[in-house]
Amino acid sequence: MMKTTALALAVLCAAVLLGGLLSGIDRRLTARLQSRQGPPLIQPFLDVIKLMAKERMVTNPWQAFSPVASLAAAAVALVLFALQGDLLVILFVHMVGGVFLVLGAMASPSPYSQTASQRELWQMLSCETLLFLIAGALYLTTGSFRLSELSALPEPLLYRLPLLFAAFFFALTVKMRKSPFDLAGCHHAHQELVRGVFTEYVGPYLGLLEIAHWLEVMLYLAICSLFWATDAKGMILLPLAVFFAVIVLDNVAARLTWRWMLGWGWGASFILSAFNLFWLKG
Amino acid sequence: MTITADRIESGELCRAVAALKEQGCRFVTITCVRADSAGAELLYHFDRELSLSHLRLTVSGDEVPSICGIYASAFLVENEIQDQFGLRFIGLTPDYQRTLYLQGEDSAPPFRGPSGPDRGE
Amino acid sequence: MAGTVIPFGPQHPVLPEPLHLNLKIEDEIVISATPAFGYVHRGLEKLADIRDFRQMIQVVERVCGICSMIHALTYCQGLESLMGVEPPPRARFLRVIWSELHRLHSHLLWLGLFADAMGFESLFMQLWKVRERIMDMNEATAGNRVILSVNVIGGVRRDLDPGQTGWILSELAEVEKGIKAMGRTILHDYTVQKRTRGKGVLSREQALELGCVGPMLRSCGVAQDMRLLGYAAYGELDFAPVVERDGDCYARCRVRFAELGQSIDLIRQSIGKLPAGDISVPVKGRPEGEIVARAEQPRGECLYYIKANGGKFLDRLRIRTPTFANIPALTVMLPGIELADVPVVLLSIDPCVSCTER
Amino acid sequence: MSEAILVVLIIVPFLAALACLLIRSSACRSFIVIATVAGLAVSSLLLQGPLAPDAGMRWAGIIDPVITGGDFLLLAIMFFLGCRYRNFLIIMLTASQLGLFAWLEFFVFAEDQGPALFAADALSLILVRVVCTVGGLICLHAIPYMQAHEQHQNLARSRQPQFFAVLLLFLGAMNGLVLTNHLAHFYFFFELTTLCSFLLIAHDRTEEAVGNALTALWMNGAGGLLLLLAIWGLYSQSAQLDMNGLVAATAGKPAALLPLSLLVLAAFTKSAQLPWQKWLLGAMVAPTPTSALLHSSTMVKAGVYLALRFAPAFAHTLLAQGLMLAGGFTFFAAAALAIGQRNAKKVLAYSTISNLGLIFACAGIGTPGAVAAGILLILFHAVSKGLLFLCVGTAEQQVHSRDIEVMRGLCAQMPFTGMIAVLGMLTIIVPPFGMLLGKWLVFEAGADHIVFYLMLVLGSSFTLLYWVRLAGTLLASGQTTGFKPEIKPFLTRFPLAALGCGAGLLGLAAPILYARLLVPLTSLFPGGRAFSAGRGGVLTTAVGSFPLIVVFAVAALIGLLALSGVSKAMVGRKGTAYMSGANAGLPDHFVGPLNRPVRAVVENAYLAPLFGEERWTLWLNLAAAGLLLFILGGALWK
Amino acid sequence: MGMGLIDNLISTARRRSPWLLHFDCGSCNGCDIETLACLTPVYDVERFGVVNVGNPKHADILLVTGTVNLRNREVLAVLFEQIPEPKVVVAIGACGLSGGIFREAPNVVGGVDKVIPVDVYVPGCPARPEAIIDGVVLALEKFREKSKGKGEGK
Repeated sequence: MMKTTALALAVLCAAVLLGGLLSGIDRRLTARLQSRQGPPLIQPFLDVIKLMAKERMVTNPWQAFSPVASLAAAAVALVLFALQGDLLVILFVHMVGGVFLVLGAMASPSPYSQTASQRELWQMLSCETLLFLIAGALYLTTGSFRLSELSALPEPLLYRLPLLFAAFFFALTVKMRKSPFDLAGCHHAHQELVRGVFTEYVGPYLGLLEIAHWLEVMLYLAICSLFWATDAKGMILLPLAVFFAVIVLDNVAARLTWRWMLGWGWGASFILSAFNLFWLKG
Repeated sequence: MTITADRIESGELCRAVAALKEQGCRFVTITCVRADSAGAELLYHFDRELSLSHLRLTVSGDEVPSICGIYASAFLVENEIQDQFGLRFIGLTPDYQRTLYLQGEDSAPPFRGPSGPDRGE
Repeated sequence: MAGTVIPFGPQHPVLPEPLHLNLKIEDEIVISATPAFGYVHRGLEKLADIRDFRQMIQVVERVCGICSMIHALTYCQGLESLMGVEPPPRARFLRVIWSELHRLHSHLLWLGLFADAMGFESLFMQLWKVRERIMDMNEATAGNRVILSVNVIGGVRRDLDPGQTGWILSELAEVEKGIKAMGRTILHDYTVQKRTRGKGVLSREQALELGCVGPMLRSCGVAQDMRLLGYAAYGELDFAPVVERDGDCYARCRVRFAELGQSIDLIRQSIGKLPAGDISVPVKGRPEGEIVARAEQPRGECLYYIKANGGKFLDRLRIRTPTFANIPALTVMLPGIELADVPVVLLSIDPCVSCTER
Repeated sequence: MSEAILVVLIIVPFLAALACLLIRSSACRSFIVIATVAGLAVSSLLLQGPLAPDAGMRWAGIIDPVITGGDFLLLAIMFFLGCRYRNFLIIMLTASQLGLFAWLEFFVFAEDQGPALFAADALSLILVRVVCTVGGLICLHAIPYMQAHEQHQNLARSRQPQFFAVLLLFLGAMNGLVLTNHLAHFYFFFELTTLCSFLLIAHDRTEEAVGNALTALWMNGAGGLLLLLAIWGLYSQSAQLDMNGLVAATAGKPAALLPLSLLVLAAFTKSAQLPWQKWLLGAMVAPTPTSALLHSSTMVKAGVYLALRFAPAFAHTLLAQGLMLAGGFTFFAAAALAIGQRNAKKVLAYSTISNLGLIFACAGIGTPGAVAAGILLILFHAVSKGLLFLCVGTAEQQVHSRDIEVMRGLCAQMPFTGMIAVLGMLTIIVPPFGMLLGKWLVFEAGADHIVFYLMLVLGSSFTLLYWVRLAGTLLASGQTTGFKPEIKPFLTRFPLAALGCGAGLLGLAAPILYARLLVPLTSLFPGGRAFSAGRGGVLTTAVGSFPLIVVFAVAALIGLLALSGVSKAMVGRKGTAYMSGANAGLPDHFVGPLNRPVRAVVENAYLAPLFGEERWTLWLNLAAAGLLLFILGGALWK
Repeated sequence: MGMGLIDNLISTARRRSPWLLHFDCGSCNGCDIETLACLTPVYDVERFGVVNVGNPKHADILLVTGTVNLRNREVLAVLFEQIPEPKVVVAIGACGLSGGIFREAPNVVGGVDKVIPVDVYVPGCPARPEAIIDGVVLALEKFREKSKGKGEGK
């Protein structure tokens, strides 16, 4: 029990540090791609510390409730992942984060935050379905939803799930709120919904959500590593490669509309994944 | 030097404007100038193939017929003149009721009344 | 069903300037868009009552920072004809150079903001990086990056020496290279096309009826360009208006993008033909009478009505800016598009609220 | 002991119903209802399974003729109703039932049949408790509700006696339905619920109400006919009417598949599965207690009960596959239709249909894990859905609309009801609450079948979407005007609070239920996988595990933490909403054109072209009908 | 000691993570485009952690350009009120300082400080990007003064 708790804490600390750092790398890399120098790598941490020390201000008490729940959900999901738990349970727990993010955003009278929460719902729909299909693929290959079974596979999952992997890339782009799918909120404010679902979260609440976002991205990258779970090197390199690919895509694409995301993006991803599953089953 | 413009009465304004539209003129804008007496003078500018033609209308009272029905794009400039000169355009849609730039009826039209540095303030 | 009502502006990150749109939308499709103005209104024209006709040059330069030089140019040209003054040839060519530099910087600025409106941040950054070269040229030749105070009645105030013209030519080559590099993305990228093609479509007839001017009108297939009037030295230069037919945001983008090349070309021609001589003529007396002056700004036809009575102060100065003429088109283009496209369509008219409201 | 309890559970509601009908004093009626509900709830909790094989046999001599007589009476009443409303379908269906039943009763069924009259396995026990507690709470809630309801109607003579009589009768019928082990008796109770539902739906006597009630009557009449045909078929297979015996006797018999498939189809109509959903959607016109009762604890649960009860008989056949697919399809399709709804009650209705589809699918999968999931889902769904219906009903009486957009900001207007409603919605979509636990079990059990898994994934994502949207809408900062403080009678608040607690905490009991009640079911399903509720409250299946207690504890901790954060936030400066800087003083207004304040409104995106029922119902029904044919065909194939 | 460390950390973070809200309060666009130019590759203020958030609720520094007029005065006040503490206001350009060349125009109220308290004034017509960056840096120093004794934004 003690060991588990210690492991959980260690995983969380590592994930926060790594997640923040990745966010720093993201900003720096984006800046380089835009011919700029960009902020220092620790900038995300400075941002969060600053946010935590800002004034608390809410238009509806739920805005104070939601970030805590959202962050906690991401943290629990990540810990369960580290403990090699049931992928389905991890995904269910992870969903809670999105649910509360939307609830908090809808609680505000601001039309921007509310409109964005509608879009966030479509985004959630897109991401969650694809993740559950990955869980299904995991089951079909290993006969179990437990992550612990994966390392016993003879070859990386990627070989058998190329189409699903492509769909996952789509989901990751949506989740990381990167162009062309930074629809319901993104890291810079230049979009028609201001900062989307984050518009109304002030100071510490935004800070908590920022950390929650780091953790969620870490979880996604961890899920990405499942595609190459047979080899430690692959488990690190594959997520990193995908991460950089997302950032590059962010910088070579305009934002598309949520109708496009739902119709072409998600529709194609879902069909590809389903096809992959049938193929897997043989 | 003055601009050569056809003088018209407010009653025949709409007909004259409609006729210009028939000829394929692009509506450019309306200029409002204070006349020497209490009234104002409206200059309607039209363009065809880079050459301008003008209509001149002298307003004695407060009310002018709107040409929004003929050129819908005139709504902006007519609202502007309502704000600046306190005229009223009859049939204007959408009518901002002197709130296009100003805060409504309680703020006075700035171009009404005498002009010049000694005449202002 | 009531649908959704969103206040779009006055303060909004995609709007560089305060403008308000009362948007009624349903499932993120715009049903109606009612604009509200007055957030940048200053009442500039009224300043003619207390600033004399020469001081007004500085005021009209500040109608709008993006096309300041051309405002002053239109105003000065109006007064010049009113007072019967003919500016020397060198001044006329210099005016073209600065006008076209202005157009370059304005179009690059617009392309950047347009890219940003559709969420293409890196394109925005690259375009503005190129634009900084123009700003440097502005600063080196006119002493200010944004507001180029070079026009006076009867000519210009500053001259270009051969070193400067040579430097401008070499800088322009760099700018041209930068623009070409981005052309592929701007004109052929899938996501950009997805966001601009078929959005905010105006037919040729609609555009004329709504009184559109400048690139708005040219993107609908009308070859209307005030430079064809031949003011300054345009009559002696070789150019043809850029015309597109589709009348959508993509066509507007193409027009403005092509005009970048046209401006560079016009500057090169002007530098090539730049005659020697004075840059201004002395002007005496006071203006009297009334006149309408027009010039082509980056956003289109700009119209000045000047009425003077022979005194120090003008009787009436009226400025009809191109954005003012293009705004009515918004009321037609906005309904029916997606909320996400509102910034794109809104920016496609290249709004300058500061011009519009003065 | 258990016989006495059986009497209380089945007979007392009938007597109480009679009393309600006769005594017109409202105080007396309230007392009768409260006493009956309390008695039922206590007895249902006291009832222990399994019953002795001879439970109730002593009165078999009385029960049998009474029920047979009752059957004829019921069918006669329905026939009369069909004639009165000139509904040809109803006349035809009842007439054929009448004929068939008479023929079966007098010529086919052997007189000396002596099946065990009552049985109470895990399934029956859970359902009885659900009927008595959740159904009971709904009856309590109905007391103040109906008073308010009638105040609007200006009736010359209160129609509450009939209403409560039918309500209690319904509870009795449901108790009988789930406890009886005699298939012919089951048919009686089945038909009784049909009639009760007709009376409840038609209660307001508006044209729409009567029309919808008639739809319900003919559809369920068709279900009754199918059931009767199934009974005939099953009887001809093994010459008995003992339900448990029939299950054992028909298991693995290809010839029994046809009657079994008819049975499943009958269950589908009762549970309003696609393409039979119309009657349940129409039932929404009735006063809310009716909808709550029909949707959560009774009526529709009769169908899934029937399917689950007979699941061992057709486990792992093509019929089961068809059932799984049809259930999965309904789960997905009804969830999709729910997204397009802006009528709160209809969202709840589609959600019910969708969840019942999931339970049917469980019966179709037929592994112990799946069946356990199905039974747990019945329980959790009843509690959560009952709660939500009561909340929406309470809200409807305050805001006088069922439109979700009108309910926007309900939590500000009605903090108690609103918050409980949000809690209820969260219990459906968020772990560690019960519904999600059940869904997790279904995922684990259904992952072998890709098509089903795809439907499951889509369906549960859609479910998440419409619930979050509805919850968020209720939570939104509401209109500032027209604020009335929420003052509700105790009988309104108590059922809400009780169901709220139940929905929140019942999930915790899942491991115990799982270990005590559901594991014994394993033996009925050959080839099932091992599953267990292990140490530390970890639910384990062969393919995964759910650390329930830990997640619950963490969730509770986080909830408290977040609440303390809320209390901190309440102290600080209250912010105004971002309106592009154009705020006009009031929380949701901005300064619009003409300098006038405009209210900023946001409506949810219901995406009618993508999820609208007008557009899709026909196609979805056709697809569902195709799947039903597949079920029938699957039965004929072997 | 521990508290001192945390205070230091917060103070550092504040100075190294200034998020801007830029509001055009009736400017001629000159100062606006120069403010925007600060974000672009040549000036790249993100090097210092500056982000243009475009939303008062996330901002630390309010950059105001232009003369205030009767209509946008209300907007300016609302935006200022919506920024959570600690916050700093920077007025940019001659117009933001005093109304500039427009101060006698009929619909002009005057400088930004007629409506909200201004901490830093950046002169120029228009203010150059370097001057604006300098103004932001000065504003950061104001944070150090403001955080003293104020702690967690009370």
